[in-house]
Amino acid sequence: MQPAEQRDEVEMLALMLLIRRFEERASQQYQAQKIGGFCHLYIGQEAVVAGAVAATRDDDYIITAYRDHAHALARGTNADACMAELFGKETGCSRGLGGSMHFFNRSRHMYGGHAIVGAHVPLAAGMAFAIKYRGEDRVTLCFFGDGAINQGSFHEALNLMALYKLPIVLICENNLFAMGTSVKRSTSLKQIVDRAEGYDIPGEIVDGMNFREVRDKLAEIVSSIRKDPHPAFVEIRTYRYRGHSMSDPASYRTKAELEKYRLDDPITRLRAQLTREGKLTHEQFDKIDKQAKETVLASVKFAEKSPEPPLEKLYDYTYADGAKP
Amino acid sequence: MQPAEQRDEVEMLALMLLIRRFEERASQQYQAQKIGGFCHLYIGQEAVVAGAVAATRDDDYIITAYRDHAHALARGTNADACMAELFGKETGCSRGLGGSMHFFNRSRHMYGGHAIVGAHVPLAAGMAFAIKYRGEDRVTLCFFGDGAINQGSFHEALNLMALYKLPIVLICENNLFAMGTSVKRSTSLKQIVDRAEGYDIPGEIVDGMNFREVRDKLAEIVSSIRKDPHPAFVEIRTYRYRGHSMSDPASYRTKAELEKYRLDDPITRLRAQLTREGKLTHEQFDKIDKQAKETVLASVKFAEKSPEPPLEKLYDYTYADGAKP
Amino acid sequence: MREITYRQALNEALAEELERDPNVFLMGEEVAEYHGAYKVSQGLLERFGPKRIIDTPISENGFAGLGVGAAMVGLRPIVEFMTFSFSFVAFDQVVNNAPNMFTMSGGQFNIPITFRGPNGPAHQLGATHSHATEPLYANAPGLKICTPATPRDAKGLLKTAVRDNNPVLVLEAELLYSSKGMVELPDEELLIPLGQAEVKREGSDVSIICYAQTVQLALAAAAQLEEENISSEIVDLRSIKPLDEKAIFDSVAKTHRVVIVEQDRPFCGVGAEVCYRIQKNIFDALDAPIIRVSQEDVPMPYNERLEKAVLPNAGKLIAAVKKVCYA
Amino acid sequence: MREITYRQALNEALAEELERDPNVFLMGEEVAEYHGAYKVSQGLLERFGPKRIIDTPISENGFAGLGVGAAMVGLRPIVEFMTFSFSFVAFDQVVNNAPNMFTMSGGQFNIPITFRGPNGPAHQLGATHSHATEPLYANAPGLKICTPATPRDAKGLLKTAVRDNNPVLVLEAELLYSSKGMVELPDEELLIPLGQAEVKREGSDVSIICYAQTVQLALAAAAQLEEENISSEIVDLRSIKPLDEKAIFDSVAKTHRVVIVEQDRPFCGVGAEVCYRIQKNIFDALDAPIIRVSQEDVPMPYNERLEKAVLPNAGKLIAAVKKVCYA
Ligand SMILES: Cc1ncc(C[n+]2csc(CCOP(=O)(O)OP(=O)(O)O)c2C)c(N)n1
Ligand SMILES: Cc1ncc(C[n+]2csc(CCOP(=O)(O)OP(=O)(O)O)c2C)c(N)n1
Ligand SMILES: [Mg+2]
Ligand SMILES: [Mg+2]
Repeated sequence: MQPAEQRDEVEMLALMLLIRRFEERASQQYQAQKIGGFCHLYIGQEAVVAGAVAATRDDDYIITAYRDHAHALARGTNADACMAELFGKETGCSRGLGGSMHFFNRSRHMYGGHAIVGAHVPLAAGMAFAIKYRGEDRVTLCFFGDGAINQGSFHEALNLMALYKLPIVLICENNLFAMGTSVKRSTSLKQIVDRAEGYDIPGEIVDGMNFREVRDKLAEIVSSIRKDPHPAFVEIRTYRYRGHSMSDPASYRTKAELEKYRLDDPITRLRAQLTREGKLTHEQFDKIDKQAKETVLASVKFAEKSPEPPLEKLYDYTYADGAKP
Repeated sequence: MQPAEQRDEVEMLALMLLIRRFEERASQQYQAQKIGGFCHLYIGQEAVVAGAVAATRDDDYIITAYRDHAHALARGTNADACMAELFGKETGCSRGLGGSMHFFNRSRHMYGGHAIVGAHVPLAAGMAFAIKYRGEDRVTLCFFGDGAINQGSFHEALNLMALYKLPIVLICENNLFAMGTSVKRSTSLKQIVDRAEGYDIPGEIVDGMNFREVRDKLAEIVSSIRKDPHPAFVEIRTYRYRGHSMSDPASYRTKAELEKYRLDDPITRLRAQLTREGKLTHEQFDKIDKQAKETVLASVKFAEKSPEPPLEKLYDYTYADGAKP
Repeated sequence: MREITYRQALNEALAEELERDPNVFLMGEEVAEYHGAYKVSQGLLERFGPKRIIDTPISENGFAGLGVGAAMVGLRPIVEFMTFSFSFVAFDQVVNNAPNMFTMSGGQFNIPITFRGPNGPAHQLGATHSHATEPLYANAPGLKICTPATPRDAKGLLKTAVRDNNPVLVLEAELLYSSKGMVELPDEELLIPLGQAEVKREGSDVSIICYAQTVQLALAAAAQLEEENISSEIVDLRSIKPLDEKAIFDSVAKTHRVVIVEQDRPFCGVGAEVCYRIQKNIFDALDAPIIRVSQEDVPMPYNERLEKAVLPNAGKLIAAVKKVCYA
Repeated sequence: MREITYRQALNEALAEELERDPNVFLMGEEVAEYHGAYKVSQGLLERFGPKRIIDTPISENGFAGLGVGAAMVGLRPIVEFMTFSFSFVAFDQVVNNAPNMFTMSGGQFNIPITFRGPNGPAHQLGATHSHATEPLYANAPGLKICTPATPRDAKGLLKTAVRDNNPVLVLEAELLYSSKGMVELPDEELLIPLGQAEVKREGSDVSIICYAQTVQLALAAAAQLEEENISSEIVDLRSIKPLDEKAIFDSVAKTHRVVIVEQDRPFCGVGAEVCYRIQKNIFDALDAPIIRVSQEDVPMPYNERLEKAVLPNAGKLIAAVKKVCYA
């Protein structure tokens, strides 16, 4: 396993670029009606998942909500399989049966992609429970939005995690909005992280526009969990540049607010840090970005020419043993 | 309306005695199989509901879980109607259709009697919402057990109450156990009241064996809520002398623990306080107790001779307009 | 009469009932400032203010229960589920607290609440977001359920639901929100009673029983079948509970053949109940077995072609009709 | 074979499966130190320790979901609901997360979880505590459901459920826990396949289709009917889903008359589905309409006499049989 500290920062920048280019292309393909259903983009939040991945091992468990393309990509799911999933193709990471909200990748320990707000937090508790049951030193990373913290399932799961001392990092991607509802209108708290106190779970606030801060803070937390299993909560402050989903014009916020966050762009920031430190030239950056664009363009081609799941298989994915109702 | 401070303490003692004698008699009648279903007794916890009633007006709203006989009695439901309900008779406070877990009394603003743990806390939020909607100065008192705080419905309701600033007192009757599970094994917190912090709701711990402390603390909270609507949380530490329900031998706790609490009996304590202060003689106490016993005995007779709800009415209580499915 | 959309019809119903009765309020996720995820509550915040049009956090169990509690003390809440697929996290409040209260309290507390929102499969939303909840809620004693298929029914049923003294579910259909139809002018009070089906098309050879999304499907199929000389009577249930047995039996007594086309899952679905009642009550009127066209019994796949294969469609319906007509 | 109670049979099944597979664990409220609210898990904590027999707080949604998550990564959880009436607060986990995962992940994650506990009305527990959940869960694609009526079926079905690679609900019956019956000795492996009904009594005049609590009721009624020269065949479904159509159709083909007696609510209940399948597939074999005896469609009252009036009973069943036999 690759220890966290050694993940190359340039590679992580490349990952963030891949995510961004993927989402841009997905947006375009959605508008071209190649993609159906709901589609939630991650643009602006890239440093959160990249920082988390940089701080953890490949065999740690990851689970998130429906804004999940980035999490699958970050765990090494190739762009082809991701784009094909959006296109509903059999070559997709969920064979075209899951769609945008349900990306899964078992071999890379990516456990979804879950569309009922808050309902995957108990699942995450179960994954962490299994780690402890088997005496492993893995950690579960459970991502969720600021809107999820008001669901009963979130609450019940957090109490269970604390009670059973499960090895899990609760990662609240606080992008300030749940659809059109700002955090101020959805929770009674001054800051989200305070909710963790109600379970005696340690909590911290992290700047989600800063890759290094996310990585370092999580690396510290994860290493303490590996030594002695327990839950930990991080409120990572971030921002989504786009609307909630493709159909949301996001008229509930001002242009000025958006611009403020764009100036703090996580990719620009990491790029600047690396350039300043002499670890990245402009040419290298352009090359990485070009590579990301090409990978994503290729993924569209791949998705387009991939076959649809065959009609004959309609009943094959209901029961694992092929039982018929 | 009777202001809180003026409720006569001797009357409140009489109420506590009535509750105790009622529960003892209910226990006996349950063993004699006159009462069916589940039956949860309140013995040991009398000062909680008595203190709450003493601190509030008759038109404040009260709602609780299934351990509810005391709450109905405390709100002036007569013992006859309560005992008849246990017997499943038409003269019962819920016409024999609710049973032990579902005591209601609309005219006395007693809103149940609810048997799904935690599920009545959102109802309480709705009652408090209605108070605010109408601009009234009532307060809702929502009672629940220490076991209820781990339910999703509790969590969602508390956040809503805090967000909408609803006039409600959340009264956690912490009797240390939820069935056989001690609080230590059900929540991750050192003390229950800390959970309120996770919603920015003010919380306090109150000695539930001390009637005056319960009354005074609640009076203070209620008066602050009447001035400026908001939720408040009290963890009232109490103890149930009997098992969880009639079928529970309570072997999960020691005799010594039970004895410790019995020595601190809320009725004995208030009696001693009043006697010491010259407000109650032994003769008066005996008279009150005798009265309580007689009232309860009469309620059994009443229940016995009351009619059952008629079979013809089976479909009359499904839809308010008498619609048939 | 004028032509409006199903969405507008619902919006008018809400506005009229909010106007009529100050105890009525609307609560749900994104209903106020965002005007509803599907814009059903467009303009209501501006007109009735934040006291009566209330945004909630993502806490379905909490605010559904809040509605029930408010109804206990005399308000008349309209609770929107962004979709009924999300009502599953509030299931206990909807099937336990709302419909049992009247019985449990010996008739002291009726619960005049309306739960509404889109229900049933929409388009490529996948397994968790495509639930047709009507058979689940119909199983619970004490609830009433309606499923409007046209703008007129949407307006008339929703208004009636809000005035009903019991918990009523108004199951709308996302795919119908933009559909159009003729509706009475706003100054004519439009109330359609719960529990009354409507014959949307008369016919003599077969009764096609349908509701919600499948009504248009049935009408289209009927037109096609007409060309093959099969005359279909289209019975739109409109309410699932109470179920209008009389309308159903009258049609079957005339046609002697029945196909039920429904948007829900087959196992213990609405069609099963309708079938049971028909064969029990007018067995001898049946010239052929009743056939149901419902979803396939699989979790909804995202892929569009597979989704179509799961759903009822004209091809399946026409085949079923021909089968019962031995044509 | 020896005679044991239904409760002991379940206890043996749990112990044997815990013994066999270290990935199996049991979780729920009061299952460990209290030995289960109904003592089904008696002795398991002592034998398997607190790592595998786990008490939970009152958080059904949380621990049901925890079980599903643990199953995603290879454990085989047995989750006890103290009663299935309480599963409503976990409804979303049971109908959305557990059965949809296999589809949504394109077959990557199957969920080998068993949800078990008492289901259906017990005795005077009132409206919120008496739910018969089988039609609700049967409506959800991807679940399997069994409803053992005897100690032998309880043991054999629960063991099979634990080994099944899909989410399975084992719906027990509180009123049967102390009932006795003959069961194979512990050293004989007893596995009863899901999806197989059992003819509990042969007969020629009428098929009485039943399951769970109504099986004893049907057997008792059959004895009485025998005296009036009506020979009843008792088909115990044992599994609701998959449903054993063949066993049902075989019996109906023989008797031509059907009564379904079920413990659940009538509207979209299990009997409605069974009825639909019979009339659709072997319509011509039916000599009379199918009649169901189920609960009355009202919230369960506490009063004992009213409760009895709501539930199916021998009188109603016998009357229904006579009706279909035109006797
Ligand atoms: C239980 C439930 N209720 C409502 C929804 C509809 N919904 C989908 S996403 C969303 C907002 C969630 O916001 P947040 O948790 O902050 O995540 P973000 O979209 O910002 O990533 C809502 C209301 C849902 N999917 N599930
Ligand atoms: C949702 C739900 N789960 C489980 C139960 C079963 N049950 C009834 S009471 C109880 C214990 C509750 O304890 P607590 O809240 O502390 O109240 P107390 O009995 O001490 O008054 C349990 C587990 C229930 N009624 N509802
Ligand atoms: Mg957000
Ligand atoms: Mg307690």
